[in-house]
Amino acid sequence: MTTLLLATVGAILTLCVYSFLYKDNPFYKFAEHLVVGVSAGYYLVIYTFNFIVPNVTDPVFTLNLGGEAIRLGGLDWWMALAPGLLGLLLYTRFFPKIAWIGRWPLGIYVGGYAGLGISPVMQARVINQLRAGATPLAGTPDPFANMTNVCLGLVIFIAVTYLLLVKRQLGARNTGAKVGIVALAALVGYGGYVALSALSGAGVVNLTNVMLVVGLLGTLTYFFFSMRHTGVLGVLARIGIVFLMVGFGASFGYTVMSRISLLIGRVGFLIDWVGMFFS
Amino acid sequence: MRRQLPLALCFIFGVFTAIQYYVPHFRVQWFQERLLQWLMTLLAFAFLLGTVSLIKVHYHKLRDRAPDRGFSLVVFAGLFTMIGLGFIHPDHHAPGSPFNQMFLNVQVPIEATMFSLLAFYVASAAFRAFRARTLEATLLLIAAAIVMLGRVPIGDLISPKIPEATRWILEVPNLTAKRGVMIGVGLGMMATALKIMLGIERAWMGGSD
Amino acid sequence: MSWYDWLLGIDRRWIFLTIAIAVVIPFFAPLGLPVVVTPPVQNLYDAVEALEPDGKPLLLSIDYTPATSPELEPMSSGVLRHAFRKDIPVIVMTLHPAGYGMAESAILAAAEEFGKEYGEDYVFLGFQPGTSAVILGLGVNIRTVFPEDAYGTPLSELPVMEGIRNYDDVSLLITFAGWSAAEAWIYYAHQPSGQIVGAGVTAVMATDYYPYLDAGQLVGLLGGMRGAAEYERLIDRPDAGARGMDSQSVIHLIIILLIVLGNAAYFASRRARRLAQARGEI
Amino acid sequence: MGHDRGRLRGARFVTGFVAGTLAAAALVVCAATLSAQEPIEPAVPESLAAPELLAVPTGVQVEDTPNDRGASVNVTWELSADDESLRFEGYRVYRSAHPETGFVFAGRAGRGATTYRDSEAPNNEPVYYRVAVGDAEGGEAFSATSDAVTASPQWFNDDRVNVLIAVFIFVVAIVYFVNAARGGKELFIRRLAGLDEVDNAVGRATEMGKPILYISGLSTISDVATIAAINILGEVAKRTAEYNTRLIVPCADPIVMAVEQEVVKEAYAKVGRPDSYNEDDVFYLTRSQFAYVAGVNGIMVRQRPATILYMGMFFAESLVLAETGASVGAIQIAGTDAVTQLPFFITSCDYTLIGEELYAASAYLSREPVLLGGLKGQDTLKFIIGVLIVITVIVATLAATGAISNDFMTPLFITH
Repeated sequence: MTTLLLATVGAILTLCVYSFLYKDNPFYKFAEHLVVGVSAGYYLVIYTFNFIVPNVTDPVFTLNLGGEAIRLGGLDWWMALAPGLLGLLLYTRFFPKIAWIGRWPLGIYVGGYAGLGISPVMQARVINQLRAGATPLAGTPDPFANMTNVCLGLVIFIAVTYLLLVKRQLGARNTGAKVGIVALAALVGYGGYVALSALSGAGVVNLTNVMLVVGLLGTLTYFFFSMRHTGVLGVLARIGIVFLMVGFGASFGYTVMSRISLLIGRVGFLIDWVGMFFS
Repeated sequence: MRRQLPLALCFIFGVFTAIQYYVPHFRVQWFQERLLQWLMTLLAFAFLLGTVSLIKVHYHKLRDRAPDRGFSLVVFAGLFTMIGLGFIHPDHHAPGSPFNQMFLNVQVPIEATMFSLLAFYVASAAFRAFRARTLEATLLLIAAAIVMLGRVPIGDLISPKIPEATRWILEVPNLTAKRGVMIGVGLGMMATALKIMLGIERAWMGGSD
Repeated sequence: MSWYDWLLGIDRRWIFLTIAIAVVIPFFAPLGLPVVVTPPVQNLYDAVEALEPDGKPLLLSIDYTPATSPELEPMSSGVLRHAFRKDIPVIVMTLHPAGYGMAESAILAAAEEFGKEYGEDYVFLGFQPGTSAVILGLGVNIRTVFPEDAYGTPLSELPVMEGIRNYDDVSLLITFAGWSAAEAWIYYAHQPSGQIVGAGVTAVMATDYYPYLDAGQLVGLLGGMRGAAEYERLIDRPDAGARGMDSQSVIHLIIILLIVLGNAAYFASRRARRLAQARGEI
Repeated sequence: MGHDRGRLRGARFVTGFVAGTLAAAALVVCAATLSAQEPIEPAVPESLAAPELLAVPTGVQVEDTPNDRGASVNVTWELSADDESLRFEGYRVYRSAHPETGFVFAGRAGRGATTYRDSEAPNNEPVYYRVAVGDAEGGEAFSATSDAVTASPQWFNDDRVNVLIAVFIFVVAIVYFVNAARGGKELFIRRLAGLDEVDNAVGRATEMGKPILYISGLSTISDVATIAAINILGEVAKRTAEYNTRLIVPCADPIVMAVEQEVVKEAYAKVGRPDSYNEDDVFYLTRSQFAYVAGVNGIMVRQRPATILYMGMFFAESLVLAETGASVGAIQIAGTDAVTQLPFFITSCDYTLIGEELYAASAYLSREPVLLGGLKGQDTLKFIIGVLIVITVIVATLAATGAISNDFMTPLFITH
């Protein structure tokens, strides 16, 4: 019975939120305000009991640090008292005259986290990625060779079509000429594909890795701020943005899945709830 | 005292947490562990600040007879119920505790449902904003469409080339682009962190002087 | 009114309705589409498969919250079932307060299915706050981070925890997380201690983790419901992951159709406008 | 005059830097002398002797674990001949201060294991190890005693020298260019399309008489993206204060809220409108991700902001926010370093700052020379990285084709 009741509460709130898809309405407003209040209370309670109680009040007042007794006035005791005092200093904000004292704990907080990040970021985000990015351009097997070559063939095809058709406006009047140019471009593109396949097949060059390196340099160039993106820099930055967009597209496609999974989860919940009335 | 001291604290603690990365000695690591606890504890103290702000905003709505002020009472009801239950029954995660029940049956369903709205919004964004206006936008939507097909069984059914192309997109252009962003963002993160420590970025104190 | 104007001006609530219908139908009429296994999933499976029965325990950090559980719960169930089937001792913990209930229900269900005994075959350590501090702490001594398990029993009284002090005594670590916990495990467990780490993340996050996979910082990766469905196929026990794949397929097709329609209407209207402009009507 | 002042400030900056470093070093020393946590004493010894013993492991080697916090010893051995035996129950490692007696259990390792890391050894005292094999009947057979080994903590982790060098170069680059900028050197910054729109967007909101909504992400201030967002908020607030446009800032983190209240108040004071600042407009909503979204969605549909800015760290909520924002017809400008959320902002917002551009934004908006100097320093590092990529790729290619050996590259990339 309780299960059904609790599930019903959850189901009704679920429907309240879904009503927002139609338009803003009092049911949604109710659910919205309720969850803001409940979750704010939830986090206040959880953080108080998980941090302030075990790290400050327990050791300072009951001399109990993680289940072990500590000495009043000892090192552990002071180490527990310090964050408590710093935390209280935050509340000076409520008194405008001394509000500036609140910056002391903030300084420790901000500075402490700032310093913490520098070296691990250098290691994980820069050095390790640099190491992984050092891929040989030849002499290694290339499992993606075919796809890379197809892609490069397509790039050649599009480039030729663009140059002949759009840039020079050759086929603006004549449909036959247009078709001919596209066919020519397709032929050139296919030729490129065959030639590149022969190259990578012979192990002369690992085109996938070439692409990885060029893409990496391009993306980095895009994030150059102190120089104008012209000349070589402009070309590289343009390549970079192309890679970025393909990467973002991939993220988007991937993400869609997650979102639908969530919806499936909720729909499953509602269906189970309806089922409860019939079982 | 008003500006120098917080900046000095910021610098000293920043340099300490930066240096400890290279010092495995237990005496330094011991203090480092304590310091991490301090930081989390400070955040815990700040939750009261936030909660007071929330209460103030809604109290002002009630006082000023703002439209929809009735819902401010709903906020209070939720907030004080949770705080009350949380302090009366400190065993928060016990399966039957009222605090946990409120969490599981009020907060969780609403949040999960909010989250699942994304499925609808993804569809409407795809229809509304996915336009092949420029080369970049076209690439984005083609990559998205291929990956979307390649990650579900139906892609395998249409053509085995689609999952292959998906893998290629994920592991060649996507990988290298993400790596570039990662390096760039890494540098930006380090630079910002450094500038905070050195007192160059001091917006966190309010104002830049 | 032309078809493209109608289409461009369509109320988005019709799209919402289409999605709602598409997600509900496979619940009642499953399609049962086949799933192909990808290398990152295979690698994680192999890593678990290579573990010794009754050897060093597998550490599972079930860090997801209710919000991401539809994607991640099928994964953790899959890995738990795999481990229990192979009689690998399992230690479960969580880095997120909301992960507590998630972890507990996942492990209880799997333990019941395989008749596993608490304390002998698996243990649930519960939640400790402070993500990076917890992960670093586990590298030094599990007992200082978790003096007792989730139910207040000291670790010394649990047979499965005997001789387990830090990462040196743990074979493989797998984290299931819909937030940056997986990255934290890489930074603070893999980097300093060399702990082998595998991850199950949401489909969104998966692309971000490819560089880590590529750089060898992750042994294997499950991405989203699809990853779960693949794992279910590897352990030969289709469940929620496989079921979700049907709805996924249908909705993905609809979204692609929407992109195509949206673009068709956009280009048709642009073309019409240009023609009108050329005729001097505007 | 200005030049001299710049130089003077530069000098003060350097002095401050040195003084602060010394203070931090003092903190390290204090921490070191204060703390007195000694390793825990080992547990109870176990009984010996049993019938039909298994073959013992041989070649037991010990070494102090390098680059550790102390109290740790690496023990290695060669597999027991009975490692595969059905009766085999695992290796047990014992430790003693005496080579003959007093061995206490230190830990265990499973079948096929040849290493064990003891992390409870006493510091700076020689100890000896034996490795035993246990059998199903509870019997144990001991290996020969190892050589003496002394566990000791290290003051420097030499596995991280490469990281230290890289960080050092980085710090030098940033400090150099910041100082150059202080000295009055002109620095160029390329256009960031989204940010040029900020002024227009504020103007538009003013014309329409509608508020501006500023969302600074859902992370804490420990996230660098949040700091960037706070810096940008300062610049945006100056503009809204000038135009007297309402600026609404709902926060998801209480510390971020406290800081943002300061920042906005300061910005209003700076343009001479301290009275226009309303503290209720910079407020805490909730820490909870989707409860926060529910609240912000409500604000969007009811207040109908003309402009919405999303700056900072975002998670899955990005699209719900941005699509709701689009549905109320707001101009939207986003900026985040959360790669997973960028595609959503790119599709549903009018302008998006990608990754590092977010960090550059506060320098771009404020045009403060010191901030621009920092950017120049970052670019220098990026250039060095680009060169390194080219070099390492060439070396890797030569190595893969067998032209050279690439062993000398390894030290650059050791990772621990």
